[in-house]
This record gives sequence, structure tokens and C-alpha cells, in this order.
Amino acid sequence: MSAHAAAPPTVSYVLTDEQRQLQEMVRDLFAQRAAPDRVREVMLAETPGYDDALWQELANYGLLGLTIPEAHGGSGASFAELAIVLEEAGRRLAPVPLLSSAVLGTEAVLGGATEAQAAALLPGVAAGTTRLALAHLDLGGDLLAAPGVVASRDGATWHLDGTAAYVIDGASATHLVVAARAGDDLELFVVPGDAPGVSRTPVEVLDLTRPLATVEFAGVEVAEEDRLAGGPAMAALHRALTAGVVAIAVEQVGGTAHTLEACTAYARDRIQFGRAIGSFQAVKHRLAELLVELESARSAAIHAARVLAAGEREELAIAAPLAKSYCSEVYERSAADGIQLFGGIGFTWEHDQHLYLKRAKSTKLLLGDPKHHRALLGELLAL
Amino acid sequence: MSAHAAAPPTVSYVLTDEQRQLQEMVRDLFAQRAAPDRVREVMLAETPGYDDALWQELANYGLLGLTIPEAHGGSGASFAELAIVLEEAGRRLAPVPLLSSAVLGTEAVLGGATEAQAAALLPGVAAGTTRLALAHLDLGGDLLAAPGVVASRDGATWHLDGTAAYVIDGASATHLVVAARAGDDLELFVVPGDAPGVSRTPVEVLDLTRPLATVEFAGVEVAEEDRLAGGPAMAALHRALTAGVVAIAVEQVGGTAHTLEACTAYARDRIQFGRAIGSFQAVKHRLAELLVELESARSAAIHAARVLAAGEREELAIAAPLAKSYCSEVYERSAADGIQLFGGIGFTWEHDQHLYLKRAKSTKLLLGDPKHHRALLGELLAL
Amino acid sequence: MGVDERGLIVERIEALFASHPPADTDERSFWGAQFDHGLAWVQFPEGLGGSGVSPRWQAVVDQRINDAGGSTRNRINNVLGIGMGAGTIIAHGTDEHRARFLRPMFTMEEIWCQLFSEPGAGSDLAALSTSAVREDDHWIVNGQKVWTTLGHLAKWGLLVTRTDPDQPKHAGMTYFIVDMEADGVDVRPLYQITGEAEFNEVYFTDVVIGDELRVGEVGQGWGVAMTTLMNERVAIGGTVQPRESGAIGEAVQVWRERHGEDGDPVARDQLLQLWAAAEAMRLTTVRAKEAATSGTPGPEGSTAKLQWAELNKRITSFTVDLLGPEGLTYPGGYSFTRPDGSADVDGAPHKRFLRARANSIEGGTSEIMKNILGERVLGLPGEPRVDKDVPWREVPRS
Amino acid sequence: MGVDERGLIVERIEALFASHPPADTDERSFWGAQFDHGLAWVQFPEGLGGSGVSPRWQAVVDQRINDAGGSTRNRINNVLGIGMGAGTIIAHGTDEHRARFLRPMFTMEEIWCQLFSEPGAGSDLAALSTSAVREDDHWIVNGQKVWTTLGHLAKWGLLVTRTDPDQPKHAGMTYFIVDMEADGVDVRPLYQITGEAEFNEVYFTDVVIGDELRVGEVGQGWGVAMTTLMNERVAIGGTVQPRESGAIGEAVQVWRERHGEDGDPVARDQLLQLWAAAEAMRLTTVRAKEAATSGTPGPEGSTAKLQWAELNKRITSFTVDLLGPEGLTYPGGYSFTRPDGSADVDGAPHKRFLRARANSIEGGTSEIMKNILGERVLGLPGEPRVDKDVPWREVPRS
Repeated sequence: MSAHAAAPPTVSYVLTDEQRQLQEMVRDLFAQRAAPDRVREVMLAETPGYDDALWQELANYGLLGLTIPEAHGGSGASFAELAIVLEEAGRRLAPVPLLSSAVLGTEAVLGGATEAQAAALLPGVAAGTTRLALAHLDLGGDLLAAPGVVASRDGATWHLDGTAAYVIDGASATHLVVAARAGDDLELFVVPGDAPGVSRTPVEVLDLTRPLATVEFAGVEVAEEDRLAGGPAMAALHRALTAGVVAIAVEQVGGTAHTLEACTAYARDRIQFGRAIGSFQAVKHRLAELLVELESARSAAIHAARVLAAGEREELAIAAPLAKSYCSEVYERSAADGIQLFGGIGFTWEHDQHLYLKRAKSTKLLLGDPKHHRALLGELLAL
Repeated sequence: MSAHAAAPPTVSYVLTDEQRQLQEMVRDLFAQRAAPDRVREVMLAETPGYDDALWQELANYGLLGLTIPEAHGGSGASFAELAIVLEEAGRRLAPVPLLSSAVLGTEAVLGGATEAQAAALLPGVAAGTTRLALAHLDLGGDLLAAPGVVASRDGATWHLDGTAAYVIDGASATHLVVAARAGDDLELFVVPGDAPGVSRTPVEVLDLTRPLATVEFAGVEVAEEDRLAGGPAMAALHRALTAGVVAIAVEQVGGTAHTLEACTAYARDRIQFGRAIGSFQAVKHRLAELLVELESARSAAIHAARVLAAGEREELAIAAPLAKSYCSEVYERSAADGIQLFGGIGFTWEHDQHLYLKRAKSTKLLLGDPKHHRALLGELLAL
Repeated sequence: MGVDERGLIVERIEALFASHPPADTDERSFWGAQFDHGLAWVQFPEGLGGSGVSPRWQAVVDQRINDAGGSTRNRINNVLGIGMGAGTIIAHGTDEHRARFLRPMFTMEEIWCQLFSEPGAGSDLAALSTSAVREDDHWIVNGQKVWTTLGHLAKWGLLVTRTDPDQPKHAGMTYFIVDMEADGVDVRPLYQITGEAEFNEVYFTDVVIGDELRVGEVGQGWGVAMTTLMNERVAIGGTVQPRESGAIGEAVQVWRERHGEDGDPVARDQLLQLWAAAEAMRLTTVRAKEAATSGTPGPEGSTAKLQWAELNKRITSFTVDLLGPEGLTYPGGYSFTRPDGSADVDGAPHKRFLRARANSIEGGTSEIMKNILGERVLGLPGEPRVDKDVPWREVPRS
Repeated sequence: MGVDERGLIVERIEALFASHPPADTDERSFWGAQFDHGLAWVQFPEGLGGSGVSPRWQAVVDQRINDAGGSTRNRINNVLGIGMGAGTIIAHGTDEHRARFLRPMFTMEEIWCQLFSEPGAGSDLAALSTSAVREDDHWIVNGQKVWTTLGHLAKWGLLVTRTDPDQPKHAGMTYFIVDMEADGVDVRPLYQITGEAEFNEVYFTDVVIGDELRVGEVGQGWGVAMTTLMNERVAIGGTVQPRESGAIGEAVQVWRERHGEDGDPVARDQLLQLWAAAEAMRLTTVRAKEAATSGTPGPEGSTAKLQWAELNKRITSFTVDLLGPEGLTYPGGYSFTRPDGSADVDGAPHKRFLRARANSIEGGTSEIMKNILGERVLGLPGEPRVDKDVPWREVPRS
């Protein structure tokens, strides 16, 4: 029953002064550098699928190594700080590979690499020159399903064959962290994105602001030293995915907050029947409900990010699926309601609300949908 | 795939002139004889648990034998006409054992009795002097679960032992139609309510307008001639329960219609902030949604009643669970919203809305809840 | 009477089929003959494509045409004319309008579009500001309209304008038929969240319309527009579809293909909830159709529109969820093209999910529909109005 | 500063515990001493039960008392006084009020009730019509109040009256403390849908109240009442509960007892949806409590009240469904009794299901809460008002 214990008091929900400064700085940065026109420009460009200048700027501010130890070029902060960046990125749909590289890839390396491997990889990640992507799904795409890539060993060399599906930022990453089956075991390999035998095909995605790729491996040779050998690969993968789940929840809160703000501003300005539409209860009450839902979602996401940062693994096992299931549904509902609240204009390509709807729908399905996470929660709570 | 075929065109949704006259007559009758004060008087009285004078009046109008052949004292109409009576009864929560006697009991006899047994029983049912109740649930109370009564045969005499739970109008019925296990078979027996060895205990019910009883059988002797022998008992029981399910859906439509009408009238009259509350979108829109839901529920219930009346068994297998699952949820939502719309007064005992909420909750759970019926539907549709 | 009507209609169908075998006649010729036989809109007067009988016989006619291999696709492909414009012209047009416009509308020689909504006048249509100023025997029109289905294909448009800004908003409007090929009419594609441009924006710059193309009296445009809109709301969601068709049919198909009997029980229960709601709604259209004895669309039509819109949104969203990770994709990509025809929806569930978001906006938002149901059907009082009884030009707008 | 406050409070707790060991002192004496040590409402001034520090230290005090075996049940059992009346008296009362009422309120020697709502003034509290007419140094009160929790046990009532019907509705009210044992006060039980009478109706017939019991200026009653209501809405739903307690705890218990791991997956997913919502809401109260640095309750409290009410209704209804056929029963029957104490809910899930229906009505309906959130938190404009700026007696009422 210890899994039932309430959140430990070590977790604080109030931002420190430093965290508040970080939040303001990042919010301003994305407001300037990830304005809607820029987001659209990047998302409609053929390549590279992200905004490299903005990415470098994030690196310059030390925001790509928040969870990376200082010894490996990071800032040695925590996931609580990274969560602040992710929320603001979600608010603007910032076109940078934070989820793939700073969360999924970094956590997989932190969990699975030897000290030497970490020392070789992570400084580049923190500097923004290495961009990681996690390739762990087969074509069926179930979370934690047997990966579609098989690794076979030949002396000090491994060969990878098969297909990894729905790889986030898979086409633009410099390195792929590949989960592969090796007999009955799972192994993680770090493979350059342009290694011989690797072919990467962009997926036609619903959410153009987050590129996905299908990555095929045909006899790709990987040296044994590029197999993450610091611990059990399954645990490292689990760590990466749990962090990914929490990151998505935080990002969803940012998107929901944006939706509420944008809709509220519109409801104050838009006049129909001689009145601002926000004076009609149909609009006002829906926005009030959205506010309530947003605040709850924010609580769930912050809680998960804080317990992750605090390393409270038992509580994280509850907090992560709680956050992912709850925030996904709030984001989807708010993004869809947003279209309705904006009315006809909200249904046009030129209006931004659809970008949030598509992000909401995609993140709801990514890394396990709400039902999946509730089932996890049920197991943990023995319900 | 034939189960998928759309409703056959033989079923008409428009009332005939005769049916419309019946509807008006019954509506007037219940408006006068089942006014709220009278309903409360009957529901709070220790005995008999129903309004005998009203019951006799229904009998005098021929309304208790609508589905009984003329040869057995009925009017030889159909379930379509009975549905009209049930909807109006549901609208007023009329304190009469229509569901137990005119639907469940009558259908069990019609389905299970020999011609001679029907001739002996049904004229009394149509005349209102015989009131049937169906005793088919064990204490677990699952729909169609193995009954809690066991029948053992000794020559021409049967002995019944065990407990039947949640028997609708079980304490006041003159006769119980008892489903009992006899070895691997199911049998139906008709037992006088005051037979030696039968003890009936009223249940403390949520919905005081519909009494339930626990009926215990201790070595109750039943003659072989009182075993329904006209056909397989399981089929007769299934027929009775299907009719009961449809009857409840129809009754739920009546209750929903009453709720909408009462709330709408209140919303027109009740003034707050210098305006009728029905002028506020929070109230107006909820009532509009309720109207939409009511009309759909009505369609589902009428459809089920008509296909039952037309004997279209294949379509009935879809229509009955559709109606029960859909109408149950609409009724519950509308009855609960009704309390909210009436505000504080709706939370008082003296206001009638709670009687509808309790009826809605009870009928939702009675004879299988919505999830149960959707599961049935899923099997039929092979989903 | 019903017996006489049926006899008349059956007789005319047989005459039509004898002279123009549906399967062997080109569409345009057949529709012309159908019009001439009084079978285009059976409730219309003789000589105007009708037979002066109850509109319920139209379903019999269309069924027979389809059964005989003919086409009724003109009703869809020229829906704004045949479904909405024709009734408006019959009710409010001149004899010249009726003689000039109805037949080529029905034969699809001339496509029609509707020019009501504006950027500042959506739900509050009566706030519209596109101006028409009279000069002698013609009017000069300036302004912008949006959400113009088929605007790029249309020959004629149904246009509502502001002709007197000093009247209260509902009193200063006038309704016209406008030639979409006239000078000063600029039709631009309006791309939607699906990546397609099903609608257009239409800009009017000093467009000249002869007074003979005015429909109804000057200042009576609101009443004429209401006739058009009532027809629209009946057309949306009010037709009887087969069981398990449309959005729920697609959901069932995805379920069977990808999940089936071993599927997640939670998703199955959600599917069955939607199935039940869709079927209950469908049965309501069956019931409403059977109950409808007159051809005058009333506020009941709003029930179907509201319910259909909300349910369609729920079902199409659920269907994408059923796709699992494939829900992350958009098969075919965002094309930025202009689809053929009108608002019919096809293609992958993903596109239908996005397209359905507009269901509760187009043809009257769900909020407006609830106002209508609450006020016109349930008799609830309206809200205090700040935009009535004052000149249009003094009412705040955005 | 926080360090000083903590030190002060800890010191006072220790002094209190030394002189009055919580486990060994009778409740009334202990609460009196707690008041005298400035630990009743820590944010209040010295001498009035307070220590003049941030209200967040109150939680520390109460925790310590509970840990030491003492009781804080006075906060629940005299909630209308301690939770709402005290803050009102501090903010708007006279020094005499503060000296006379606070201590016996805290010790529960005198129970308090609230007399705001009327049959014709529910959500629209400012429409109230109970009249107070001045005669020399006293007032004569006539009218009816409803929903008076603890009315039958109370010594004192917080009463809002209409003193000037010719003023606009918000301007003509005056607030009093009324002696519930005075002549002309008639308290009658008000039975609810649970079969119990948790509330009362209170009738006033020529009740005399001395002017010294007026709170705030004549005509300023609305502002005083708002202070009371803000405290109420914070009290409802705003406290931090343990995980899986309250309604969701009961639902989980029913699930474990009757369903458990073999239970229906559809019901399990519904349970988990509710669990997640309840936990997210609970975490919000944790977060809000941590963020609260000042003791002034603001509109944020409305979030918790709205969310808690709606969720509690859903959970308690779902719990009855989990009971299956036992949901048809009402264990113990409808008793038509008056329960002890205030609005705390216990007993079978059936009764909690019924009781929860009032959650979204009492203390501000969910509709009113949404107006407040929309207007005060989100800054959306209000609706056009027809009941302002005109004399109260001319505004339509029901």
C-alpha cells in the first residue's frame, strides 16, 4: 500500500526565484524566436525539420544540458528546470527537438551509458551539436512493444536489421539511440544518423510541428563500444520513456495554457450581437471550465516533473501515468473547444488553433494513450 | 450481417388516431389520479405498495390486458399500445404494478404457459384481480444469473426452496412467477403470494415509488399443473425480461419528458437577476441539449416497442439493449440536471424532482445496466 | 388526397422514364426532362419543376430514379441552388426569377453559391456590413464574404447586403442574386485545417447588380435570408441514412480491421456508446421524416443539425484514437488543393476528423442552434439585447 | 520574517501545551486557552484569538494539536461561526462585537448559523426581501430564510436584510447579528432528498434587533455578506485531503470489496478516470496551499469549489452504479430525522450520492462559480444587466 502514500513533502510546487527567472527568459525567447510565422516556416520547409538557429540559441543559454551533469558539459540542474523549458516550448509549439534529444535521447544515455560513453556523447548534446533521437517502436507502434530492429553480434561488431517506426525527429537527428532485440535481450545502440545501411523516410504527419520518421536498418554495422553498456538497456529505455511521458504532459500544459489565453483574449475582443462573445455564458462557462481543467492538469504535470527531478521512483510510477492520461485529455478537449470558440476563423489554415489541436491529438497518442496509462495506474494501485 | 439491416419499414413511428386517443386518455387519467400528492401518499404508506383504486380503473379501461388475447380476457391490442400507457405512467411515476404484472408477469405467462394455464391466469390479470410478480434473481442480483430458488420434484408436487431477490412489487403481488433451477433446467412456477412457506420482506428502496421485496421459499409446495408447461421456460423468461427492458426504456422516456417539461416551465417562471433563468444560456442550452437527448431516447424506445409489437425478433435483439442503454443514461442525466436546474428547491423532499432522480437511478440498474446492454449489443453486432 | 397525389406522381415518373430512360440518357438532358415533368421539386407549382403535391413524394421520385440507374447527384453538387436557393426563389422571387433560374439550376448548367457570412458577421449574421448602394436602376456592392462553398465554380450567388445602415440591423438588409462572373467579383480559395480549400472568400469591389435581380423588397433581406437558412439547416443532418453509415460506419470499419473481438473492452464500450447514440439519432430522422406531412421546414430541423454535428465530432475523433500510432500520420499529406464538388467528406479518418471540427460551426454554430431550440421550441425567453432598436451603424462590431 | 513568525508560533504552542495538555484537557477549556494564547486564528490581532502572523501557520498549530491528541472539531462543528463569521466580524464588526462574540464562538459555547438565502433569492442573493425597518435604536425584522445549517442549534445568526427597497438592489441591504432565541424567530426543519433535515427554514416575525448588533454601515450589507461568502467558498473544497480519501476513497473501497482485479475493465477505466481527476484536483489544493502566502481569500477559491462539487457528484453516482442491484436499495431507509452536526456526509454510498447533488448548489451554484471565474479571474465581461441602477422594488422577482 506504500504506493498509495500521498506525495512526499520534499516536492515543492512553487517556483524558486531562479526558476521564475528561467521561466520568464524562456517565455520571452520563444515569444520572439518561435512566433507563429516562424513555426509555420519551419514546419512547411522540406528540411531540416527544426529551427537550427533557435536550437543553437537554446544551447548557448545552457538549456539543452539542464539534466546533464556538469562533468559532461551540462548545467547539472534538474528535470524541474527542463520542465519549465518544455512547458514554454509547448506553449509556442517551438520547432526544436527538445523531446527527442534533450529528453528521450539524453535520458536513455544517462540511464544506459558507461561513464566513458556519457563523456563522449553528452557534451555534444548539451552543446546542441549532437541531436539524439530514440528509435524504439516497431511498425505496430505499441509502446514498449518488441522493437522492430534485430541486433546480431559478430565479434566486436553488431549488425542491425529491421525497421523503427514513428521516430521523433528521426530524419534530422545526428545520432539514433536504437533499441534492438538481441536474442532474448534488449540492447541500446548509438548509431550515427548517416551510417551506411541506415535510411530515413519522413512520415506524413498530422502534426507538422513535430516530424516523425521511419528508419530502416539494413545490415548496419555498429561497434561494441557503441552499445550502451552502463546498465540494463531495458531499465534505461524505461527511464527514457517515463521522462518522455512526463515531458509530454508538461508540454501539453503549455499548449492548453496558450489555448485558454488565446481564446480568452478573443472572447474579450470579438463582438457579436453588439456584445463581446465572452459575455455569453456559453462561452464564459466553457472558458471557466477550461481554467479549472488547466489548473488541475498543471498540478498533475508539475507533480510528475518534480518527483522525477527528486528521484522519487515509487511516486513517479504513479505520477507519470496520472499526468500523461489527465493532461492528454485536457489538452485535446481544450484544443478542440478552442476551434469552436474561435468559430469559422478557427477552422482556417491561417489561424493557429489547428496546430494546437493536431499537437494535442498527436501527443495524446504518442508514448501510450490515456487508456494505456490508466491501465498502468490501475496496476500500480492494485485496482 | 443480417442483424445489421436497418429497421424494417413495417414499423411505423407515427401514432394512429386510436393510439393518440389512448395517449390522451391515459395522460389525463394519470394527471388526475396519479398527482404528486397521491404518489407520495401511496409511496409512504406501509401497505399495499400500490394504488388499488387506480389499478382497478386501469382494468376497467381495459389497459391491463392490452397484450393479452381477447380469448383470455384481454383487448388483443399490442405492446405498442401498452408502451403508450407505460410512458404516461413513467411521466407521473404512477403507483401501479404495470411493470411487474402487465409486462414481466404477463409476458412470462404468454411465453411459458399452456393454453389452459393461460386461460386460467390471464383473465384475472386483465381484470386486475391477479397481480403477477416475476421472481427470478438471486441475491447477487445479476440479470439472468442462476436463480436463487431450487425446485425439486416429488411425483406431481414440486418443492421450492431458496431466496428470490429484488422482486418488483413482490410483497403486494397476488401471484409470483418463480424462476427456479431444477437440476440443469430452468422452470417457471406460478405460486400464490400467500402460499405456505412463502415469506416476503419489503426491501428498503432508493426509489420509494417502486417497491421491491425479498421473497423466501421454504419448502413451498407447488403442483405440477402450476409449472408453466407451454414451452421452454428459459425462452419464456427471456421474453419477459426483453419486454421488461423495453418497458423500462419507454417509462424512462416518460420520466425524461416530465423532467424537461417541468424544468422548462420553471425556467420560464423563476426570476433571478431580474430575468427568467431560462434566458441565461447556462440554463437554456442545457435544456436544449436535454430536448435533443429526449427526442433520441424517444426514438430508440418507440422503435424497440414497435419491433416488439411487430414480433420482429431479430431486430428486437438489437433494439431492446439499444433502448435500455441509451434511455437509461438520458434519464439519469436529465433527472440529475433537473435537480441542478431547480436549484435549492430541487434538493428538498417536498419537491418532486428527486423522485425522478431515484427512479432514473433505479431503472438504470434494473434488469441490466447500460454497460451490460451495450455488451449484448456488441455481441449481436459482432463488434 | 394522398392517393391522388401518389397516382399523379407515379404516372409522371412513368412518362419521364418512357421518354428519357434514366440509364440511357445523359444527365443534363435527363434532369431537364425531370424538371419539365414536374419532378424536380414535386411541391413546387406546375411549370416550375413541380407538381404541386406534398414534398414527401420527392423521396419516391428520387428512389425510382436511382433504382433505374439515373443520377440525383445534382442535389448534392448544386446543393446551394437546388437545396436552398430554389425554395427562396419560389417563396420570395419574381416570376421572371423563377422562369430564368430554376431550370438551369436543376440541370447544373448553372452552379450556385451562398454569400451570407462575413469576417465580422458569423453567428451574428444580421451584423453584416457588405454594402449595396442604389443608383438609378442598379446597385453598387462593396464588401467581403467568407465560407463560400462552390464560389469558384458558381455562376450565381445568393447575396445579402446592407442597404440602410441607419435602420436597426435586421431592418436594413436587402437580398440579391449576383452574377459571379461580373466585374469586381474576386473569388479566392480559403484553406482550412484539412489543408484543402473547400470554401472561398469573395471580395466585391464596385460590383453592379441590376435591380431586377433583387429578391424581396428593399429592407426585407433578413426575412429572405431566413428562408434560405431554414432550408440549409434541414439539409444538414436531417436526411435518413442507412444504419451504421457515415462516421459511425467508418469507426466500425476501423474497429473490425484493427481490433475486433479481441479488442480493448474499454474502447469497445466507447464504440458501442457512439453506435447507440448514432442509431438513436438515425431513428429520430426516420421518425421525423415519417411525421413530416408538410414541406415547410421548421425549427425541428435544428435538432438534427445540432445532434449530428456534435456526434460526428465525437465519432471521428474516437476513430483516429482507434488507429493508435497511425493516428499520428496524415495519409497523403496536406495537399493545399481545392477539392472537387461540395462539402462531402471522404478520404482517411484523419481528414474526416479535421473536417468534422467545422460541423458545429457551419450552417449555424451549436451555440446558435441551442438558442433556437431553447427559444423557438421550448419557448424560453431571449437574452437582453443591446443590438436591437438602434441603428446598425451605432451597434458595436468586430 | 517567516523565521520570526515560526518562532513565535512554536513558542506559543509550547506554552499552550504546557498549561493545557491537549489530551488531558476538556475540549472547551482547551479551546478557550488556545484562544487566549492567540492560536485560534493566528492571523487575527493579539487579544482576539490571534497572533498577527500569516494564516499559513494555522495549519502548523492544528497539526500539532491533532498530533498531541487534542481536538480541532470546533472548526467543523461551528464552521459557520469559526470559518465564516469570525472573519466577517474582524473585518466589519465593532470592537464590542469582537470582544463579545469571538471567544465563545471558538469554544463552541455559542453555535452560529448563516441567514442569507431566501426562497426568492438563491443565486441572486442580492434580490433578498427580508426586511429590517428602523425604530429608534432597534430594527424590526420580517421575512423568511432558507438553507440554514445548524439553525436549530444556533445561538447567533449572520443575517442580511433589505433596509431600503428604493435603493438599487445591492445598495439597500444591511447586515446584522441576530439572536436565534429572540421572540419571533421560528426555526423549522427542511427535509432534503436524503430524507434528513440537515438544513432549516427560518421565519422572522417582528423580530427586534438592537442597532448595536448591526455589522457595517446601513446600506453596506452586500459588501459585508461578500466577505462571509468568500470565506465560505474557500472553506468548501479548498482544504488539502489525503490521497484517495473522501468520495474517491469510498469508490475505491466499493471497487475492492465487490470487483477488484477481476472486475469489469470498462468500470475500472471509469474508476481510474475519476481517480486521476480526484488526484489532479487534490494536487491543485496542495499547490494552492503552498502558493498561498497571504490570508485573504480570493476568487481562486472558486476553482476548488466548482471542481470539487462537480467531481463529487460524478464519483458518488458512479459508486452507486458499482453496487449493482444493491444500488436499488437505501440502507436504513429514509429516516426523516435531523442529523447531528453540520453538513458532513457519512453513511452508505446511496446517501452520499443523494447528498452530493447539493454540492453544486450550496455555497454558490456551479453556474455562479463559472460566472465568477470567467469574470473575475479571466476578465471576461459581464452580461447586460436589467436589475442594476433601478430601485429594488421595481426589479422583477419570483
